[in-house]
Amino acid sequence: MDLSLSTRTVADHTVLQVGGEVDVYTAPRLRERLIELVDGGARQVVVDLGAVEFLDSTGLGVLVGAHKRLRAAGGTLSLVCTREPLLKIFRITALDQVFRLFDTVNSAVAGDAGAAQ
Amino acid sequence: MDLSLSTRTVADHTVLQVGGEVDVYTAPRLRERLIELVDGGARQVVVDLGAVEFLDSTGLGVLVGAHKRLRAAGGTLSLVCTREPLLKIFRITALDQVFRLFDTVNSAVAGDAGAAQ
Amino acid sequence: MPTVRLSFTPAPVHVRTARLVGVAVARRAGVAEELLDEVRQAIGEACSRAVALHLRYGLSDLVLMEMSDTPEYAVRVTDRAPVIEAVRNLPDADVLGISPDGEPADGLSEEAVAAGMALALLTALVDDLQVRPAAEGPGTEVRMTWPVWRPTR
Amino acid sequence: MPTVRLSFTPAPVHVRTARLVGVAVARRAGVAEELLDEVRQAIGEACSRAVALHLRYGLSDLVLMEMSDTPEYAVRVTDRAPVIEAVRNLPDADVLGISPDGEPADGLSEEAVAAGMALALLTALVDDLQVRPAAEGPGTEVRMTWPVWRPTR
Ligand SMILES: Nc1ncnc2c1ncn2[C@@H]1O[C@H](COP(=O)(O)OP(=O)(O)O)[C@@H](O)[C@H]1O
Ligand SMILES: Nc1ncnc2c1ncn2[C@@H]1O[C@H](COP(=O)(O)OP(=O)(O)O)[C@@H](O)[C@H]1O
Repeated sequence: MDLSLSTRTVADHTVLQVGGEVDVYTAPRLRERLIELVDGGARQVVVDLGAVEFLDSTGLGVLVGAHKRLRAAGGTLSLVCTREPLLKIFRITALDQVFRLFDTVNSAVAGDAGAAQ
Repeated sequence: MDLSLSTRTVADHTVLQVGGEVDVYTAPRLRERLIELVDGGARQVVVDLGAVEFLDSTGLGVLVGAHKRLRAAGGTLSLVCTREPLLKIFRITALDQVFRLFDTVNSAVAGDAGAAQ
Repeated sequence: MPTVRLSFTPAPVHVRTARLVGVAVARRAGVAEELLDEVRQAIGEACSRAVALHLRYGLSDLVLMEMSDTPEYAVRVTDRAPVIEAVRNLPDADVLGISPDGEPADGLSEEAVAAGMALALLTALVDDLQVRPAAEGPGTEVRMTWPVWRPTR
Repeated sequence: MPTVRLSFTPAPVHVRTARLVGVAVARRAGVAEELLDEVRQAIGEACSRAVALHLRYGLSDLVLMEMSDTPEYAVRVTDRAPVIEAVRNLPDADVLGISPDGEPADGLSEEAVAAGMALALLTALVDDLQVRPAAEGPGTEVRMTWPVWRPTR
């Protein structure tokens, strides 16, 4: 239920695996971690939301912020997300047009045509 | 989480298996069922609390009521209970001295020396 | 000032909500995991006692549960029933209704047995239990505290 | 009169308690299981919006969430922030901050983006949403309802 964050490297991508509830209480920790990654030089970032149980607008704001930060630095942010309730939130907020959404970490890393949307 | 009740017969005993939370909200249903059983002629009654997640004083009151009702009718009430948090509640309220507590339905039916206390 | 305050109509179903809230706030306040079963039980007993009193007196007033998490986890449950009842219900051997031969006294109703058990459980489970007249108006408040563990960060 | 009322200090951690309570009361009121995710999300958005407003204005007043279950499940979240803010935050394309090429407007802070998303989610998830000045004093109330299913017994 609480936030879990773990980072690994796959090919030239930094994969941040997120679990639990990303909400007004935990979003600051997600923001911090994403800023650390970009400050540390990560440019191809994949955020794996596969284990996220709840995501609120504060969490969406943090993801949008990371997207902008990476774009400004010449990088990209990709999201991995398959759970229908989460996809619905991206659709409602039109963020499915902003983010590159993938079914799996591998397809996100490959940047291939396997996008969920 | 809600109350579940199911009845079966083992040898000459009526076994009532109780699951979920027995509290001020659900205890009336447990009372009703126990009265039905006694009214229906059951005299050797075993209440299996193995799947009970929570038991409050209202539930204890219902069990004491059933115990008295059965005693008055010449029957017995036995309880099956192994979970430590529940046993603690019986100890605190001194009801471990009132009820016949057993580890398993079989030992309760046998009425043997396998009592938990 | 309480951190979280829950008021509910005196219906048994809402005692479940009170237990849920009381344990969630306790966990977030830093009460040790192994104490949470006792917190759940004690809050359940205090709230079902308050609901039972309101129902007995036909009071539709809300039951109030207040939680604060500094310096320790404190829960206060306030009912609006005449105070005499609360005092009469203070735990003693009679109310517990267990006779010397280990049998529940025959004259007691299930409700009276349950009320005795509730207070036996409260006094046993809560180290720091206070029962006293409510600060304002009729009613009784049951106050309980548990230690919290604060990570040093 | 509300069935259950929850008040909490304007801290992010308590929004989790509010979601928990809101969903538990909804379930017990008879809201369909498949609507509970939406109830959780909408209550979370309404409460985190209220907490954010209190924090921005330095208000220590409690945020109030009231739930009633007759004739339908109704939730009202009341904040105490100046009303002008609430009105400015009503959803429109600008606040949502998505430009025609599908990129979030550059000038917007994360907080502003989140506020826009919160209102987009509320309007999309709640069929019957009302946002209006609080009945008394400063502040805004967000009112949401969901149908309940009552077993015929
Ligand atoms: N149960 C609680 N009730 C009230 N405040 C809490 C509770 N748990 C944590 N806090 C406070 O919330 C703030 C943020 O908590 P923290 O664990 O630092 O989260 P983060 O790492 O996201 O900043 C801290 O000031 C902390 O003391
Ligand atoms: N979520 C709820 N909020 C308020 N009252 C409820 C709720 N759920 C059930 N009730 C009411 O509580 C009473 C008891 O519920 P019921 O399902 O009949 O339990 P029981 O079978 O134990 O009597 C009924 O009047 C019912 O309408």
